[in-house]
Amino acid sequence: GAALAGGSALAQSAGDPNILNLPEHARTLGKPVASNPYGMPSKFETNLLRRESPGLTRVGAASVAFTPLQGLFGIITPSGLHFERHHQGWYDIDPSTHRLMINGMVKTPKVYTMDDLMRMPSVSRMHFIECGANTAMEWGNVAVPTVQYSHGMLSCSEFTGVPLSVLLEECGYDKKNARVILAEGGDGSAMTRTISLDRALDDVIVAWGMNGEMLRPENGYPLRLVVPGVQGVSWVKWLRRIEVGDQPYATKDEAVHYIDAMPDGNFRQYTSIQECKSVITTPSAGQTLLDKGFYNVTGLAWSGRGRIKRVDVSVDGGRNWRTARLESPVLPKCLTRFNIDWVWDGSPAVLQSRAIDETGYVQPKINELRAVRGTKSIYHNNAIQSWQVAQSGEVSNVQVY
Amino acid sequence: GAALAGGSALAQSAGDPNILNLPEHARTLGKPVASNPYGMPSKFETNLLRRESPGLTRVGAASVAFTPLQGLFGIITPSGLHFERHHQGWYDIDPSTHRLMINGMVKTPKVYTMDDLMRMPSVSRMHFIECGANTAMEWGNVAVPTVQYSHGMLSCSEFTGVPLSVLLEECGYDKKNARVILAEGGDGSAMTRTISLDRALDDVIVAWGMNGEMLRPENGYPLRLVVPGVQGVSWVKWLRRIEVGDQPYATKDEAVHYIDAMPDGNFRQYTSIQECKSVITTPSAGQTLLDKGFYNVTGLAWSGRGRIKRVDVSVDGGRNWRTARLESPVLPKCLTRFNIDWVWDGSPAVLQSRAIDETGYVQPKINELRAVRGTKSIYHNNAIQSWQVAQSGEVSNVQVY
Amino acid sequence: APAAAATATPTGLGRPATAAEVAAWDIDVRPDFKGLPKGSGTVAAGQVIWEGRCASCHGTFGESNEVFTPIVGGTTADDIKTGHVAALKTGRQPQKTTLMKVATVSTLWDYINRAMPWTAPKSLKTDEVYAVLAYILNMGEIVPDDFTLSDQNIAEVQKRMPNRNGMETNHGMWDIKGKPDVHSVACMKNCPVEPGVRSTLPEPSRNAHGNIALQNRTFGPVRGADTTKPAPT
Amino acid sequence: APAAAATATPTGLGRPATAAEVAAWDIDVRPDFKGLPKGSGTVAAGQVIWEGRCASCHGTFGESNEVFTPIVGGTTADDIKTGHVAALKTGRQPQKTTLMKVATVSTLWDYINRAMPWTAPKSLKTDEVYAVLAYILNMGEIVPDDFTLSDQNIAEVQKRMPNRNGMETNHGMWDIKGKPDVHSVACMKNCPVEPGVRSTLPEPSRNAHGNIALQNRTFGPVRGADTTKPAPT
Ligand code: HEC
Ligand code: HEC
Ligand SMILES: [Ca+2]
Ligand SMILES: [Ca+2]
Ligand SMILES: [Ca+2]
Ligand SMILES: [Ca+2]
Ligand SMILES: [Ca+2]
Ligand SMILES: [Ca+2]
Ligand SMILES: [Co+2]
Ligand SMILES: [Co+2]
Repeated sequence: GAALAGGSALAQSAGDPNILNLPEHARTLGKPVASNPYGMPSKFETNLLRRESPGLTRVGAASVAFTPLQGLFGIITPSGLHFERHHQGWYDIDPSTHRLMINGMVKTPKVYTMDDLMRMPSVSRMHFIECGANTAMEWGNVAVPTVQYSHGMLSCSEFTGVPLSVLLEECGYDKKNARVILAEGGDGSAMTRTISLDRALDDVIVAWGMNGEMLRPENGYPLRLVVPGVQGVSWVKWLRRIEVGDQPYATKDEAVHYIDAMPDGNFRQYTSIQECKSVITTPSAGQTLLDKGFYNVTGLAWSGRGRIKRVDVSVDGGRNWRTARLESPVLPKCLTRFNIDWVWDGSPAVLQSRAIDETGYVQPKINELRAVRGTKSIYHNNAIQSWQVAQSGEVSNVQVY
Repeated sequence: GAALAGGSALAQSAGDPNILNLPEHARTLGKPVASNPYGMPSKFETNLLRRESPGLTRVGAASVAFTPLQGLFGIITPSGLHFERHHQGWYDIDPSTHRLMINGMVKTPKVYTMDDLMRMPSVSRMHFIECGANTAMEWGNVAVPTVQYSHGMLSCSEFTGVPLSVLLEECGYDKKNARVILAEGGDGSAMTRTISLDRALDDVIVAWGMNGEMLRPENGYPLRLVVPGVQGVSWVKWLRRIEVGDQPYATKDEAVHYIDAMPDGNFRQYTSIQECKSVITTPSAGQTLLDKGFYNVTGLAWSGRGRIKRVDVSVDGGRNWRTARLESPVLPKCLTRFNIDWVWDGSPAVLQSRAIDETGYVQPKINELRAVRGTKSIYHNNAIQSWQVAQSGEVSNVQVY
Repeated sequence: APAAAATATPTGLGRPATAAEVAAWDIDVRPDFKGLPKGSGTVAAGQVIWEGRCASCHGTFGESNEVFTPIVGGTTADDIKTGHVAALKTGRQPQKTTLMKVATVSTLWDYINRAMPWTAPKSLKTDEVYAVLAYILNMGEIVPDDFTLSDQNIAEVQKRMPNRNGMETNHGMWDIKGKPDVHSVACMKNCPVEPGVRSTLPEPSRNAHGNIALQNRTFGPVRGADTTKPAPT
Repeated sequence: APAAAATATPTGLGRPATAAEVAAWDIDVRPDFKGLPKGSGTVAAGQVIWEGRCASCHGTFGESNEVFTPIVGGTTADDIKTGHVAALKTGRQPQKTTLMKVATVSTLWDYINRAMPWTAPKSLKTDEVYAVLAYILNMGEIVPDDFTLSDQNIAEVQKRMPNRNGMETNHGMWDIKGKPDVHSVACMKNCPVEPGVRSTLPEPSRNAHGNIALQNRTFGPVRGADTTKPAPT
């Protein structure tokens, strides 16, 4: 790249030794097929891993491992790098022993095996999952060094499973009085979350498939709830039970956590929907540009209320904006990848992206968010993210608004 | 499932011990996050692997490992199970030493590093890749026991890279006289394929990303050509060079292989486009249904000429057909997942799927294909696949037309 | 995309759950105490359980933040009267304890019963859950030392929860068609921006997540910054 | 979806290739011999190379199918005249050799030069490629025993390639808008179907890929068939 960019030095020499001296792989026989019957990334890719944020949590089994968004492409998150958030650790559950129970306000409470469920009418859909606490550390001031830690509780996969509506219908849910469902996990925490019946009957999936194969153990194998547009904690993993009810359950993770601290000292409870948000993933904080010149600025946009309509990018800290290209597909409640050209002239710059969803909602600046919700909040920080490019080419996390 | 389906036995007993005796994972603390910084499938998933077809090829480094379609969901192929086809083995190439050269009918022949390429304007697109020899073994009679071997040279991923058109433009390709490009690999075989300029300027991508991360070594890390709709061998891996030319190159794999033997003794050369095709993946040959009753019949459809318009499914060997549900997204030159209800009454049945693409082309029966192309062909078998369900519930590979 | 359209055929799959099965798994307790099993436990009995099976993680007084945020602390007798924890507004106690936040006593009963102790969830007997919850409430001075918590009087205790009036649900984030609270506009040219950079990464945080150079590829459009060294100027 | 719309800005990335670089990598040889380097090799020299560096895999007479289909065989003097390999039509030789199929001698020169010997590709010198190709053509009786193949006479040899007239490109599978050759119709009800099952899996193939039970999940809507046992009836 940079070192060879001049070209004149090379034109005088015969050229790049990586071309002139044929590499070994051009002169030898490679490895046979199925050397790895289940393949893995290159040995040159080991820097991109799920990582914890030191000091964020005290114990690894009630913690987070963040997705390395700084090095990912497109919208599909490699399943091996899907972010992890457990409250009482993860398990690799034997599917032949796993059961799903549906009870509560239904005509017939039922039990399903994995055999039963996987015979049922299935759907496949691509959706993002974002933890309600994603970007929490940045509510007040800048706190973390890279997009992995600021936005890495975000992943996107193709999920396959049976629509919850089909199951509720077959159990004969009480159409007149039911208002909510409770989803319950089979793990130690037996994680429980209230979900509105409206969501449950819309696009919620009782899912076993993720990116073409079964869910990974860390993501709920063999069964999890997929609740498109709603914060990740509601996507109950190792799902064992759905109860139909007529009022919310105020479970620990909706009565003590995942509640939004407002300036007046009250909390908002049952804040579920992840509002429209975006972030530039490359270049992003902790990365250094190679040189002046052309760059592809790329990032992700998403909305819990539907499709992304537009993404604008600023390189001058929000004074002027240009509209980015959206890659297809643009799906509801799914990540959308955006790209835009940028020629860096070597002077300091501040990169920002701003998403607009199909409802017309515009991703806010952090000060606009704080003007309404104050500074004590933890969850649902969907503010515009700013990355400052120094003259050295090093990019860092800043707040500019 | 089956064993408990009656329910009456259970109603008399207290219930399923898997429910009544709380499983260990409900009573203990699970494992911490990032136990696997790069995650892997469950230990209960080890039956689904890439596998070779014994006797198909003589040496593993010039062979095929097939994708286990019988157990996959949706349209994204897990990268670890992407089919493999190498002609001189695979390598894990150091990206810092990898170069792409563009030469031939261009104003300025150029050299690009991975740094250069990954700075360029990028796109992300989902596309299927199918080997031209997929389903080759079935041209004459039934030969293989499962869909992994009959259709498993098929995968689908989200690819990220720079459009080849951008590179050709910047090198100043000869707009008047250029007709084709030659793509060349950096492996021992230095695989070369001629591609029409029309394709090259349309949606061909010089790609580094696959399903969110870098290409896997077996699939061309760090750079491969993505040639949507065209047979897999043209998607040159470990891509080192693109030459712009004015006539085809008749390389070994387009002059001795990947040519279609016609009944008159001639070969068709430069057959590139993968025509519209579909297959039911579950239930499929080598699988046994659990019991009578409801099943979700699911499969994949694709076309090298664009989008899938419709998929019909027959359970009586082609006498009567019903239109299946298509899952979103339905993208051009991409797998489309279809699903349809089926209640198995326990009597023998023959399952078939038939795809129609946006050009109106209807996937043919094997006898219709043979009526035109004869029985000596190897490549481009896109016939309707039949799976026979025996009274025992066992499904097997048959030809019915 | 309403998924119900997926099928018209009832599948007949699955089977009715037995009463014993529902009893084994249906353990949730709602704010109106639906689901709460009969039983009781004293503060004294709770103290024994707490000190034996909880304090190692949560501290003798529920004050520890070794494994999690503290459970007890930050509430006052006045809060018990108003049902609003004043410290939430004043910000006097920046670390919010469980008792400062929780509005519903059912939440604690339900959660302890399903998930605690952390390494042996669902190991407490019903009366033990009553007892240890009684003890937690006692540490928070919500119930007296001689209190026996039971299914009969828990509704009374609810009326003393310090933050029982602290929740609101009049927001737009439950309903997918809900009205957002923040309204930005998509200005494109010469937009108003406050001058300067308002916040930057504190120097000690630069390398607090390890060397970022090792968390990026060694090729491509950028390199990870070597955060073992100060940022170049 | 024309991708060219991706950008309007010339990136200026990459750099001009040097002449030596292009020479090092631009090794392709086209049917019209563009790209063919000057040089020559005799059948006799080729035999030495073949026997030393090729025959172990392809057989002394290019007849082996140990590692790949045979290279030589199945062509006749008459084929050399007509430029059509008759056996392709009659099907007399079911295993098609390289010389039966290949229409362009450039293909062989190009391929041997870039990829053979398999374990040491690109190790042959230019004259060695001429020589070993001369020997292959000699085994196929396309050139005489005393022949010297060179860049000067290769165009003459092309006129003797047995299947030089065996390719056609008048099909619809090169152009994305090409006309398909097979035209089916999407009948929906009471469609014509030939009676019976026309082909089934031969019994020895049932277990030839290993036990299929171990190639499917042990849960879900189906189980893999135990192919170590005959199919149940
Ligand atoms: C081995 C450590 C450990 C022990 C022992 C333990 N806990 Fe916990 N406790 C935790 C952790 C960790 C959490 C947070 C779990 C999470 O992230 O969801 C927690 C959460 C809680 C909470 C919820 C607090 C909040 O604000 O969310 C309560 C209440 C609680 N524990 C009570 C108890 C009681 C009662 C016992 C004993 C019967 C007990 N704990 C024993 C580790 C422990
Ligand atoms: C170690 C084994 C090995 C050696 C030695 C070897 N080959 Fe090959 N050869 C192969 C294999 C395997 C293939 C098929 C490669 C593929 O699948 O693309 C092949 C393919 C070929 C082909 C193409 C045949 C076709 O129909 O596609 C030619 C021509 C050929 N070899 C010539 C040679 C010559 C000339 C030499 C010696 C200079 C040689 N080979 C040495 C293994 C070998
Ligand atoms: Ca308020
Ligand atoms: Ca013909
Ligand atoms: Ca209940
Ligand atoms: Ca006390
Ligand atoms: Ca050339
Ligand atoms: Ca001879
Ligand atoms: Co969360
Ligand atoms: Co192929």
